[in-house]
Amino acid sequence: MIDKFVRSMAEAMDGIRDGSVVMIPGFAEVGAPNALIDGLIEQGATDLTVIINATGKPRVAGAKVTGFARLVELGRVRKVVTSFVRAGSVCGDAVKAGTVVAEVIPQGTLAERIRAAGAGIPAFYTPTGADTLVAEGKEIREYRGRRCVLEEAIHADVALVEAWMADRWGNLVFRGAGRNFNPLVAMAAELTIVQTHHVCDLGQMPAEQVMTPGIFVDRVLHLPVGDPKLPI
Amino acid sequence: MIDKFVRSMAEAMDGIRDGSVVMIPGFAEVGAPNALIDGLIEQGATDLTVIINATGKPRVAGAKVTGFARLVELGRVRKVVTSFVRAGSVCGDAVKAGTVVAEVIPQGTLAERIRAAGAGIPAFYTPTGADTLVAEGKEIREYRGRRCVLEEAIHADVALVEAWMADRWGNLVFRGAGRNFNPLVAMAAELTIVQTHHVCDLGQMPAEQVMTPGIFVDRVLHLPVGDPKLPI
Amino acid sequence: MSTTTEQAWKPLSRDGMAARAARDIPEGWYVNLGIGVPTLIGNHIPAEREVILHSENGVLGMGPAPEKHKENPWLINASSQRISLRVGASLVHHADSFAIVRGGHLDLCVLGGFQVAENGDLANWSHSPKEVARQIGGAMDLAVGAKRVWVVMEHVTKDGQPRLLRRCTYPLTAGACVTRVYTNMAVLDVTPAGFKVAEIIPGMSFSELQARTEAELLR
Amino acid sequence: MSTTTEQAWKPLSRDGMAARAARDIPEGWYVNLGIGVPTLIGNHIPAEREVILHSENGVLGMGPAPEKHKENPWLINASSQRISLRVGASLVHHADSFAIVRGGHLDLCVLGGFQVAENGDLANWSHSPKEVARQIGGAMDLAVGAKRVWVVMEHVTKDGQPRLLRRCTYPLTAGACVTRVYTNMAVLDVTPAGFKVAEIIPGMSFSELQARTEAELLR
Repeated sequence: MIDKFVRSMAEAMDGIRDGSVVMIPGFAEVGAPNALIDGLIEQGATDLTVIINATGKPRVAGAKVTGFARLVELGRVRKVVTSFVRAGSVCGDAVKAGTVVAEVIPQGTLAERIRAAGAGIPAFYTPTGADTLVAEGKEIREYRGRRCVLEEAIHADVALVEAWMADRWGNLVFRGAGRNFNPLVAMAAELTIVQTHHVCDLGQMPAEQVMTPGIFVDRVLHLPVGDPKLPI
Repeated sequence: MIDKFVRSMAEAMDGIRDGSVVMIPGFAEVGAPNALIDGLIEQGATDLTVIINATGKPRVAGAKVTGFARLVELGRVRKVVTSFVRAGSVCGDAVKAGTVVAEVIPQGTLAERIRAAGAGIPAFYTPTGADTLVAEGKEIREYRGRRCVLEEAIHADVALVEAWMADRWGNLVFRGAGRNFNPLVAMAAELTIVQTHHVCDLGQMPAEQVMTPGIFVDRVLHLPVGDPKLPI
Repeated sequence: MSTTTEQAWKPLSRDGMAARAARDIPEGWYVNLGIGVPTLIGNHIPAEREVILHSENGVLGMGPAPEKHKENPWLINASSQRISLRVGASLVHHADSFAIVRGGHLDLCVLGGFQVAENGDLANWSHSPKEVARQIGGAMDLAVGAKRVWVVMEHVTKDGQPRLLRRCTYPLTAGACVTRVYTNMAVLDVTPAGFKVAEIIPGMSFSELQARTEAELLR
Repeated sequence: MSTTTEQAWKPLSRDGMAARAARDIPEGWYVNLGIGVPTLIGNHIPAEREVILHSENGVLGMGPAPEKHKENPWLINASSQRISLRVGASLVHHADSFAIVRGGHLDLCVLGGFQVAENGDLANWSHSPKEVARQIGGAMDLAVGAKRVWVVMEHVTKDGQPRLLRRCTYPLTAGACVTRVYTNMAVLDVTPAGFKVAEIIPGMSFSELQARTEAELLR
């Protein structure tokens, strides 16, 4: 019997190595696998390259640093690939100090490069960014009269995913805007680890409504962590 | 009030010009917009390039020629882009006779080239077909030690779509394996025309379960045509 | 210019600019509203006018801001604000959401701007190539992908420097993409010949507008 | 070879080949079964062994052929046969279905073959570059994309010509992709040194197998 559920955070995080490329989805707090990020902090892997859109807001005096920002603060991140680095955020400060390297790219290009890895497309052309700094050092070719940049797939060793519901085959559904990067990173990593709010029996998800088929999922941890926090 | 429903086949087919590129989804009879193909036959546009995976089975003596095969038989198709041309089918005979030009490509490449058009990707690399006849005349580049072919997006003037349910904004759901190429062609054409088995009020489709958002749809015709026929 | 002339006009407020742009969005358009003033446009589209708002994080059919006790913690927009869904809305993942943007399916996106050049070049994400904080987000995708790109911004900077230029001095978001600009002083179309003034706020003259604009304006 | 030697062995039937291949597929694998004999493999995987079958037309988790009156006209496989869904199945569109194939997510695909070369080259879609009927389907995607590619085919053609060759003479489906071959006479692994015989049908000798094979076989 296939059973992708793991019973502990330690089991979920088992084997993540120093130097790994880790994908972290989420848009603000919605769809962010925060419990798994805490697990990764605990697990200890360092020298990480993190593919993440939500690198965090500016520091708020007195507020506890959590999630990805905490991973950065602990010096565990070597490089970040994102569409946003905010001045005054923990990540922004680390980039400014030179302790983290940032590759900042358009958000749609980020999403498409992750999907490309999952879909077996090593590279593609896009007009996005063609006339800008993000095209520097990249190949340019014209299609239909528009300059296009050649962009490569982004593969990961590990993807952390937040689902609303999961079954023992690893079939997933997401809630509301919590879908965002979750189905994409699940496809693009060697090892896909899921935290899920709810668990259901096999067959309770109608076949048409499965959003991420279990083939993309390796481990599932049941963690009913509650709703995303309000944005400040 | 947005209302994408049209009241007649004539209205659905209005403006399709000779020389158009037309996408027709479906896998065997499942998810095939057969009523709209009949409408196109009636409408009269000719010299068509048709992007279609299901080019048809070998002729059966005495059986009526319908659907795409009928369009070919009437001499309305100039070129077909597909993954399959069967010997002894109407399309196969036309290709053999030289009246139809066939571009036969891998099925996954066909699907991805259609999606690429819909997603604004003018071209991408894929290892599929790299060592084969389908790579002839195409650019080859190596990624991760594998030879890859450069493939371009396929755009269409018109897409014919078969949906299970539609609302007045053109939001669609598909049934069972009837999804296949339908959501892809809907994204890749200038004009997307839908035949739907069922109609629902706006809001009856849960937002998470919409399979093709209405932004990809121009016209919807309500045609409760019944289940797909059994394969012979 | 005399003091009395100066007092003859009053630049539009942020809400005033948003309301002005909202007037020009017809029913049936699919529209993405960028962060800042563009987001305010949503408040000025009457509910009975069906304009379908897209948000980069996978939402098509955003409704107005929810009432305090009716907030759904799973629904936010690209500005991380709580939102509601319109009846008829749909939710997709990030690649599908950007397929909508990049595939040319949006009728319009409205973006904020630092600078717009007379050929339609847009700069709205960085003040210098050396800047550490880089906030591209979805702006480059939207500027390249939407059928029309409108920019809403103050006509001049806080220091009085013009933003409508012959050529942008900040790093570009995309080249030759802007089709129309709404400022707190005027509405301008980007034409092959340059900025063409479509409207000036009451009491301001063409020459007063030109005085606040580096690029040469067309009537 | 004498007549009595010839009678000492009996090649496997189509079902026999399918059953033999089925034995080697462990629980938990995601598998695509090609048209023809590979499709028969599904009938030989016990229901209690959870092997998840993929079909190119967007089905993950195919079940056995449905009973006559329980057919669902909306469910077919890539061979256009009516199918059932296993509990736990999911349905996706064609690009997502081929993302599963091309993204390297399938543990195995089993394909039919015309010819396999000792370096793993596969020819299974055309007998000549000049052939009008071209039936590529998903074979090239599967051959390139799956983690393992097994081929199930008769050891020789109807005319007795070998199919396991030094080099394929028909147009290729993909280069160096096949990892294992199940014929009606043997099971062979494709190794860097060539075909290595893992198993021969009862009563057949290595030299008898070699006599029916163009490529040099390794013990």
